[in-house]
Amino acid sequence: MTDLVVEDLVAGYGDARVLHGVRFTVREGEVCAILGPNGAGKTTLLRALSGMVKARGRITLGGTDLIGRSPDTIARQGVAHVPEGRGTFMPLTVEENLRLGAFVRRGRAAVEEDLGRIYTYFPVLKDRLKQAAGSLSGGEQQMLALGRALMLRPRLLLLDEPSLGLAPLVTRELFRIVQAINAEERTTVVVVEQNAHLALGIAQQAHVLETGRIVLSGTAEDIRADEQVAQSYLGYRV
Amino acid sequence: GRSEEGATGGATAASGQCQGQQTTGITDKSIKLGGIYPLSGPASAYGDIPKGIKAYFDYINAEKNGIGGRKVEFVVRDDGYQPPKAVEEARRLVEQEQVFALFQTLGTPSTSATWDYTNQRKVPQVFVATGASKWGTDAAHPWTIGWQPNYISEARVYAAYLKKEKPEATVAVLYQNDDFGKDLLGGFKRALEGTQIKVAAEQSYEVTDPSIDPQMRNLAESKAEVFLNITTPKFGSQALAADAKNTKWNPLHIVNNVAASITVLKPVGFENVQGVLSATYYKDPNDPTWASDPEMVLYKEKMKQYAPQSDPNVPYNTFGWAVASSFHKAMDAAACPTREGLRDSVRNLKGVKVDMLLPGVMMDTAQGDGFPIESMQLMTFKGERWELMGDVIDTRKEFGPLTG
Amino acid sequence: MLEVHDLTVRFGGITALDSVGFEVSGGEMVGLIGPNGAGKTTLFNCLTRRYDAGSGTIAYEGKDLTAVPPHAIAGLGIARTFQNLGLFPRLSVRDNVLVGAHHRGRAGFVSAGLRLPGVRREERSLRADADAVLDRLGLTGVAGHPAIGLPFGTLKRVELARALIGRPRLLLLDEPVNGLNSGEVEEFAGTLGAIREEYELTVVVVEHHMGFVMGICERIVCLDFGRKIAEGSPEEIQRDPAVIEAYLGTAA
Amino acid sequence: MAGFLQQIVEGLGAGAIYASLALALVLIYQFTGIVNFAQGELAMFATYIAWQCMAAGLPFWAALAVTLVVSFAGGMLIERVIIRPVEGAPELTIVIVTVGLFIFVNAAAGWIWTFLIKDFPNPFPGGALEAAGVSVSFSTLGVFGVVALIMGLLYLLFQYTKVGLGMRAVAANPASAKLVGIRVGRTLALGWGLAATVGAVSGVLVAPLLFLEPNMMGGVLIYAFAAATLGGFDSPLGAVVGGLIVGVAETLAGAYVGFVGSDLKVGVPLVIILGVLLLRPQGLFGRAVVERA
Amino acid sequence: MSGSTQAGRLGQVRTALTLRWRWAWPALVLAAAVYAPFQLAPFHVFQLTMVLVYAVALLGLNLLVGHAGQISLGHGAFFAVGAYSGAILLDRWELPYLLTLPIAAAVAFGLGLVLGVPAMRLRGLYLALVTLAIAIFLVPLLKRFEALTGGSMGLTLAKPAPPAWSGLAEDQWLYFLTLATAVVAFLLAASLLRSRVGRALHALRDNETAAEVMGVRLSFYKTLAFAWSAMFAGAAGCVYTWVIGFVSPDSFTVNLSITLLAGLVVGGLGSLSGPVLGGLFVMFVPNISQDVNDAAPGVIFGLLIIAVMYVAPTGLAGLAGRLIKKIPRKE
Ligand SMILES: Nc1ncnc2c1ncn2[C@@H]1O[C@H](COP(=O)(O)OP(=O)(O)OP(=O)(O)O)[C@@H](O)[C@H]1O
Ligand SMILES: Nc1ncnc2c1ncn2[C@@H]1O[C@H](COP(=O)(O)OP(=O)(O)OP(=O)(O)O)[C@@H](O)[C@H]1O
Ligand SMILES: [Mg+2]
Ligand SMILES: [Mg+2]
Repeated sequence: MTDLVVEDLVAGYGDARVLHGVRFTVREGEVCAILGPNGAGKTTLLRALSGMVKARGRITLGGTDLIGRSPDTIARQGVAHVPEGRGTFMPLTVEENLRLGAFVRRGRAAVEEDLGRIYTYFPVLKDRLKQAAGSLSGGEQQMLALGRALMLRPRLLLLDEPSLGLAPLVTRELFRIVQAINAEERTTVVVVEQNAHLALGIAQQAHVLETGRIVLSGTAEDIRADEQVAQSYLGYRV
Repeated sequence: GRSEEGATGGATAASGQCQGQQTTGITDKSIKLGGIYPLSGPASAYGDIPKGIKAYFDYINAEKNGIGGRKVEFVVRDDGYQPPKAVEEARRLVEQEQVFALFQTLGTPSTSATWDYTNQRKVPQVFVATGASKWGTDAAHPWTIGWQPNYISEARVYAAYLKKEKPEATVAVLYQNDDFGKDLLGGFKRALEGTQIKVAAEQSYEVTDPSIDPQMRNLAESKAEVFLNITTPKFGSQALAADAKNTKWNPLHIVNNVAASITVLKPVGFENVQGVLSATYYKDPNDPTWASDPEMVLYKEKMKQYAPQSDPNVPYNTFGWAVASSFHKAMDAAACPTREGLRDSVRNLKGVKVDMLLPGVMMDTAQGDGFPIESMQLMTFKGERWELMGDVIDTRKEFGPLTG
Repeated sequence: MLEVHDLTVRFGGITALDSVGFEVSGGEMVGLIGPNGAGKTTLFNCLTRRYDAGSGTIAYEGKDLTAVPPHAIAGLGIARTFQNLGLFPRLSVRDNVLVGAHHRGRAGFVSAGLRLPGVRREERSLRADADAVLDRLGLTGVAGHPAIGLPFGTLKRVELARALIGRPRLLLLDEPVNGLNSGEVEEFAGTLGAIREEYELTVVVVEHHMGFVMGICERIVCLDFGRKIAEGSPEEIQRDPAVIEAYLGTAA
Repeated sequence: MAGFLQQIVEGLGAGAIYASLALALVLIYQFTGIVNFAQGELAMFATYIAWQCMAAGLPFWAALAVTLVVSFAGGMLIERVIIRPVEGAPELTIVIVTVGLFIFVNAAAGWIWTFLIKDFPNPFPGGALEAAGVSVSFSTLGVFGVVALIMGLLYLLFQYTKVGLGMRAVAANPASAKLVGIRVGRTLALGWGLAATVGAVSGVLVAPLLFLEPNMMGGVLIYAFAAATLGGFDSPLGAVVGGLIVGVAETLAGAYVGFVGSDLKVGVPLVIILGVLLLRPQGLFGRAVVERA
Repeated sequence: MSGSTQAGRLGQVRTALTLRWRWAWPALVLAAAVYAPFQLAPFHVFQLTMVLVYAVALLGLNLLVGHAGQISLGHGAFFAVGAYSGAILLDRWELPYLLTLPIAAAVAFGLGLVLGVPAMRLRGLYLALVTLAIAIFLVPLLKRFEALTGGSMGLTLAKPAPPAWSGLAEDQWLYFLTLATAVVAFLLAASLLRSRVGRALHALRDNETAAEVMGVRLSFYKTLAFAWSAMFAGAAGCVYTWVIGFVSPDSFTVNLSITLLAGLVVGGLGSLSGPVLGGLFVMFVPNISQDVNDAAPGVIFGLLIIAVMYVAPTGLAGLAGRLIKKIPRKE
């Protein structure tokens, strides 16, 4: 049982509190979508889950307590985070960036195999292996960030706006990949995404976050059916 | 203003002939002195000098009832060898601490930065720890006086030796590129004027240089017969080692007094420094020659007693001891227990013998002669010790008085 | 207004732009699309002299841009926003915006140091302008806040404000709506339309949000592997097989 | 001609010394992205530890082993106690902390061991290799060997090990490094430990030539900075080549350029550095920073 | 009345208060500074004078390091150039001392400009080390031109005498000269930083690419920031010569440059009060160190630097700011 359980999560920066008691559960192998307006605290929520910001409350993954742990410890628990801003290791090469994703893993062969898998997901990266990652285009870096996260073979994958800057074709491809990984490896996924159509398309459940509180929760269908949501998040079709 | 000083300094009213003279910092029971040394920063090695001084004063305070019944309080301040800091500390000592006199400021820059102030203030600045010749020749600063043989005099001693022993020698010189090195080298050259001896090569180094090896190589090219080593301890060792290493060049090695301590020679290996020549004026505590010398025995015993943290074998401690006892003598000889009295006393020393100075080296000054010690004795290194050579050379007698 | 001819840019073995040519006339709103790594940002970088063109020409209002030093671009009336933000993190939002007006100011070290009356006047008027632009983009509330720590969407608006205060004639927007939800995108599209009228702007916009691009642009240029593969109205582009193949894909 | 060659050899010898400390600087820069002003002083302190061990009767190699171990532990400890609290502060804050450390360690060494110079045994045999009128002392050859060895090891560490990759990641982007599971704190401590160890080797190489005293490494540090700058702060090879160039240039200028003489020869590395950096701002072997709008 | 408008009004009151506070602090400090020399012992007046001298130099360094983001480890060199310019003008040409200040500042400015052009093509670390090399090189250079600089013996100068009308003692007069210089320097720096120029410097510190796109000419601003910062250091150096009356190469070693940078960082980068706090640190902390441990003051000094950075990673100015914020304000 590797459910992700979040209870009474409070987090913020310095004196400024951003999350005011967030509570939700994602069952193992499920995809959970988080929607919400600009500045609602979605990024902060994911940061709290991966230990990047100090948080209080309760976060457990498969019974292991994650609250108060450092990001590297959490990563070693199998949590991969595609952060806002991509977190590229600029001066390092593309290949080194990808290998860093598997830093805590053992087993060379499996890592090499996964490397190959990432190249088939994102062929552009393969052409740029020895290039400094900082010179990649925005979208390419986004692919790299995803590839890096997948290299961990995570139990829990946190995606902060993964489609940011990606071409439509690639965005759809990406969601297919996430869905496939979720299905094949029962990876639990929490995805923050502005493209609500796509996110709700692969999610089982969804939450709407506003000013640091969850204001609406439900299955993906319920959320999609909500009028308010439809207006804010599903208006413009891609 | 100066007027309030007498009141706050807890002074005794000077009477009789001493009427109206300054008595800040001195009472019937006490005398307060201030010294400025680099206790921090790259020149901190000299920070051992005040330890020797303190040990001496502690000793006479405890066992000899101070100087003429006055217990000495010696306040030491750190200037990190930075002139502006020296100015600040001089003012602190004079204005805040209300010292009777500045007893030693270390280094030519720090002393130069402060002597205008002390002289305007009419505060004695005695026995400054630098061998620049200007302390003795400048008439505008009567309140400041040196102690150790000035660098020019020392240079003359070497020149005289060469004139006698190697009248046609060529000389290679390594010198520290500052007042000390330039004073000594300049004095040396001037003393050679009109002789057949030639300075064939000269190289300078900065105290920030990691090593003087390149300079030594360039000097070796000159194939000079004499090598004059004008350095401070660390570089002195390096130069001695470089000379020893170079088997193709074997000049007569003269090392100046600043770097002539056994502590400088020992790291190089005694076998490598045989026959090196130098000149000195006080007893090196590491030199077995003085092992049973009563002054040395007393010094080591009292150092152990009053400065247990310090190593009596560090020659800077010895230097401090000797200069402190020089002050003792000068104070004893003062006609008035006043600042003016001290000023006049240090300029009127006649054949004063001081503990730890070499036998035959005495303090002598007069109006117009501001150099207390002007005698040195040549020595060569044999086995594990310096061997004194010939007689004590009174440079004033030999070369005439030094003028600016 | 803008004529790009035969523009080629290479980085080592990669040809980021390969003989690209197109034109933009005054007042137009042109979309620039293409797969990731197609060279869209590189093109912007050439227009703002971040990169040197390997070959080809760029004429802006009849002037050869390739000969203009980088810092003089702003003075010519060209402003841009950055794909992944190019703000000054430690400056307040207001100061960020004011930097955008840098080329409009005259104060130098001496006059500013002495606070000559001209400098004060200039400063007052720039500050007034900045407040107006901030107000226009709904940023007044965060004007004093340092840029670091504001949400991504807000920062995108700050970038726009910073570009606008420079009174540009040509505005280059690199993915201005990424990170906004669709409601916010719609709102932004409205704002941009209005601003464009108000400021009489010519706009080139790079964006992967097709709803936004198709809705707001009059003409669209599509790049792929550094080459222009299509150009035309939104309708034409959406039907263009090459664009569908390389970029849009067939909607699932 | 032989004289000229000899000067070059001597220059290389001096350069190798600068390179040895430069390697430690490069190492810590790679791990932590900062310039450690205290590096030379730590090396000096480590050398005193070796000296103390020998004074207590240990043979040279045993003393060296103890010193390396103590240095490694000491480096880690310094990271924990002194650097960790300011982790994440502006870069300059950390640089100034290392300046504080410099002053502290220098004064502490003087306090403990006094400022008297101490001799330090040379692990290499005396004498020299003579060929074509040029002599190279065994001690210089030994320094070359050790420096080359360290350089090679560092190269392997940087390029081919996971730790190397991890530490470059930490220096490039600490936040992301944590996200991929790198124990940033441990990596930084490891960096300080390793750099202190390399520094200790440098100190032990330097001490027999310059004599041991608290200010022994002060002068060397400046030249090591020059070497690392010249070669590029992210390349061990660069540090060594940079060191050699600085050493040779300084020696030749002191010997052959009349106006320069021995007093102004410090200006020569300055001019070289400026020249190189103006042409290649990242140094000879450094990697250029990619900047993208 | 709704709560929100009330909050709004409170906010207004607060901004009005802080606005007034912004001027209140400097005014208070200045008043204290003018009053101080009549209350303090001459020695303390002298110490304060030196604090101001360092503050002016740090103000310049702050312009470069704190505001333009360029690290200089060689600012002692410009300080020295200012000091020597003043000294040589007084010594060789016997110029009225008030004239030496602008000339020394100009010389330092010119040198800053000349060195700034190549130096500014370098970044961060590389610039730091090149400037460090400049500072090291200056010492032998000063010794070399002995005829002008007095070589390693340096130059001794008479201190400016207070004019009779002022009725001030020498220390007080020097103090007021320095205070005036410092006030002018502070006003210059403050208005510079609040203008387009200051923003351009901040912008290029934070993001060069974006700054250039906004029309900031990087080379121009960096070079001029370097030159201006050299000018402040030069002016400080000249005043230093008046106050100390002695210059020698040993007064301006690399230590000075490093101490200045350390003082600035300890005081607080990028803030206006940072240089003053830094000046106080440079002046007084070595004394404190000696009082704590006179066997090895360096041990304490080093530890104090580390400790301050530990307690206040953004410098004393930042710490002071935080403390002031903690004081509850009555409204
Ligand atoms: N590093 C930071 N320092 C201070 N405050 C921050 C920081 N990052 C975010 N905040 C604040 O936290 C709040 C929530 O921000 P967050 O980035 O979590 O929102 P978001 O929902 O992800 O928005 P977006 O959709 O724009 O990414 C915002 O008010 C923001 O100002
Ligand atoms: N400085 C550089 N060095 C090396 N390669 C570069 C550099 N700048 C861009 N490239 C390469 O040029 C190509 C075009 O990049 P560009 O940023 O223009 O793409 P883009 O069309 O903006 O893509 P995206 O939509 O992902 O932002 C990319 O493959 C990128 O890796
Ligand atoms: Mg976000
Ligand atoms: Mg792009």
